[in-house]
Amino acid sequence: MDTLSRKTGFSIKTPSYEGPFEVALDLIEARKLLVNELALASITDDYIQHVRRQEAFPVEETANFIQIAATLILIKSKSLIPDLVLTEEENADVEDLKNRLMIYERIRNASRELSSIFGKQIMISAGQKKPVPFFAPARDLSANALTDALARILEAREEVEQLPEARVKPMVTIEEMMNELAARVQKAINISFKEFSGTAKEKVDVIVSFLALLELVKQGAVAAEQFEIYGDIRISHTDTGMPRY
Amino acid sequence: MLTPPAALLSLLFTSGNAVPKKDVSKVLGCNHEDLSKAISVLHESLEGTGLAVIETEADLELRTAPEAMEIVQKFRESEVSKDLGKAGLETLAAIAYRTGSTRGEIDWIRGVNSSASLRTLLLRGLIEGKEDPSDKRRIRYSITTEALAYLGVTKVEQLPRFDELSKESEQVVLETSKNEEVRSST
Amino acid sequence: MLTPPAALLSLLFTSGNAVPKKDVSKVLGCNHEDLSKAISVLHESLEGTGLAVIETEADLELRTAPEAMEIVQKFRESEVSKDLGKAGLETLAAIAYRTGSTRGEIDWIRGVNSSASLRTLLLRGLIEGKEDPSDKRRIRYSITTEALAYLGVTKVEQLPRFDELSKESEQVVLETSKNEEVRSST
Repeated sequence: MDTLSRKTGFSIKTPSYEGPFEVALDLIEARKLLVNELALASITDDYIQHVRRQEAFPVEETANFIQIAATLILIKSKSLIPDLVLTEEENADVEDLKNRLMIYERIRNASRELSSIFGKQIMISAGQKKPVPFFAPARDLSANALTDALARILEAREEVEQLPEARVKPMVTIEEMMNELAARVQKAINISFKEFSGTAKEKVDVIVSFLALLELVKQGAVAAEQFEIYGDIRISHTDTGMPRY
Repeated sequence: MLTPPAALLSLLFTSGNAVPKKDVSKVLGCNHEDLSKAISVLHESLEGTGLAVIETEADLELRTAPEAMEIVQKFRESEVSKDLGKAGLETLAAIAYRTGSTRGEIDWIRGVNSSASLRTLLLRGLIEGKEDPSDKRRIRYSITTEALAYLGVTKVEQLPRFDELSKESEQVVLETSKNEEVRSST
Repeated sequence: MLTPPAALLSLLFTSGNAVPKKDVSKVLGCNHEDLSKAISVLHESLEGTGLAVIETEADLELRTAPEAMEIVQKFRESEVSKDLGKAGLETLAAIAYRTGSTRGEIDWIRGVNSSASLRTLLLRGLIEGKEDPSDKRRIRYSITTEALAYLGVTKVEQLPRFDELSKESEQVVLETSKNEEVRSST
């Protein structure tokens, strides 16, 4: 955990919580599975549990977590209710999640490789010869060039500080997606119920996950609303009952 | 008369810094190809000597060989290597394995905001940012000789599992960007 | 493991200046005779490489070979006749508008590592570095009087928009101390 954020109240500088992909990949790796739909279906509940347990996210990432949770629910629903037909867009979401998780997995593997060699055998730079300086100004050197150079960096710093951090925008609003998904799952369950009798346990399973997700969305909606209001302030935690030290 | 690799070595030694390849070409009066040849000859001839040339896309730098670290540290006051955090390493990996080179790409790959990690890497001189020639507002990041020196390799291709972890991911990025196109056109 | 001549070469390379033989013996853990042997092997192996070891009674120093003088001279001239470029101008500006800046402070203001630019500016006689009296490992930089004369002013306060920009820089540096706290607490 990030002790720093508790101390200073902002942690955007050193995010040490787990990102949305990291959480999903941890769950998949813990099951010794490869990134595929089967694996994604199997982690759905745990992923949602994890997100629910996490009380402190940077607000802007809440939407990401929920977006991924929603896609996982979709995958799981599909695996449990074969009658559920995904739209083209939803299929694309599923593919997208799989792809990005695979890419992230590679980068994470690469970063583990780097971590095993970083700083272990540093190739050291040449010693500083005592420089024998002789005055050699440059054509592009003038008082105004200096002024411009400094003004430019100072200005650039201000811009960086004023710009809100980049957010990965969800494709559709979460509420839209959830409402539609709710209707579809319900319909699919009805169809399944009519056409064949799957075990009741499976259906209950879907509904339970689904309710859990709805709860998340509610939390997320609150967080998202807060983020709008305090749009320019880079707060990173929803204000929760997190212990303060 | 000096051979090109010898001339190259003396220049790199004189500079003591990372030197742009194009500056070297100019002074040696040789083209890109001749320089590449001189570099690879120099690489080979430095084997086992205690020195090594680090090569990035744009720069060259003469440094001690990785094996020399222990003895050199005995000699001078030890250089402390502050560890990079998990986020910093992931960001560095995304750049070193050439999977992403803009902040947007790196954010996309990691699923989280990478600006803080980029800032740390820039301050430590492990990466550098250059304007994209085709779009000046876009900054492309690349790995420096300093980063390779900390990793103890003379070029990115020597990083562990480089082929596996770089090429494949490029493929996936390609596929995905195709998907993205399809979607944005619907 | 490195051979004794290779270990010797890496030591001489990283020290930059002349090194007492007795210090080298100590680090390599060898006696006078072994060192002499290593030196003579190194002498031989450096033949034709563009580098050479200069040996006096007491000291050793790595230099460019005499044959390389011409090309090295040409390289130096091209280096110092180059434009300062964006990095160089930014670094010099950070120092001119805030006399006594340290490398860390300049890095922080620019958001990137400035070591290479500092070296170039020192070599070109545009800045000078002095040890901080209260912390000898810390170097504080200032613009040289020659550089000021070249800029057509007699003191830094005469630079355009001096008050405004130096105050702003000062504020940015004040953030550093905050940031240091943050970094050291992780």
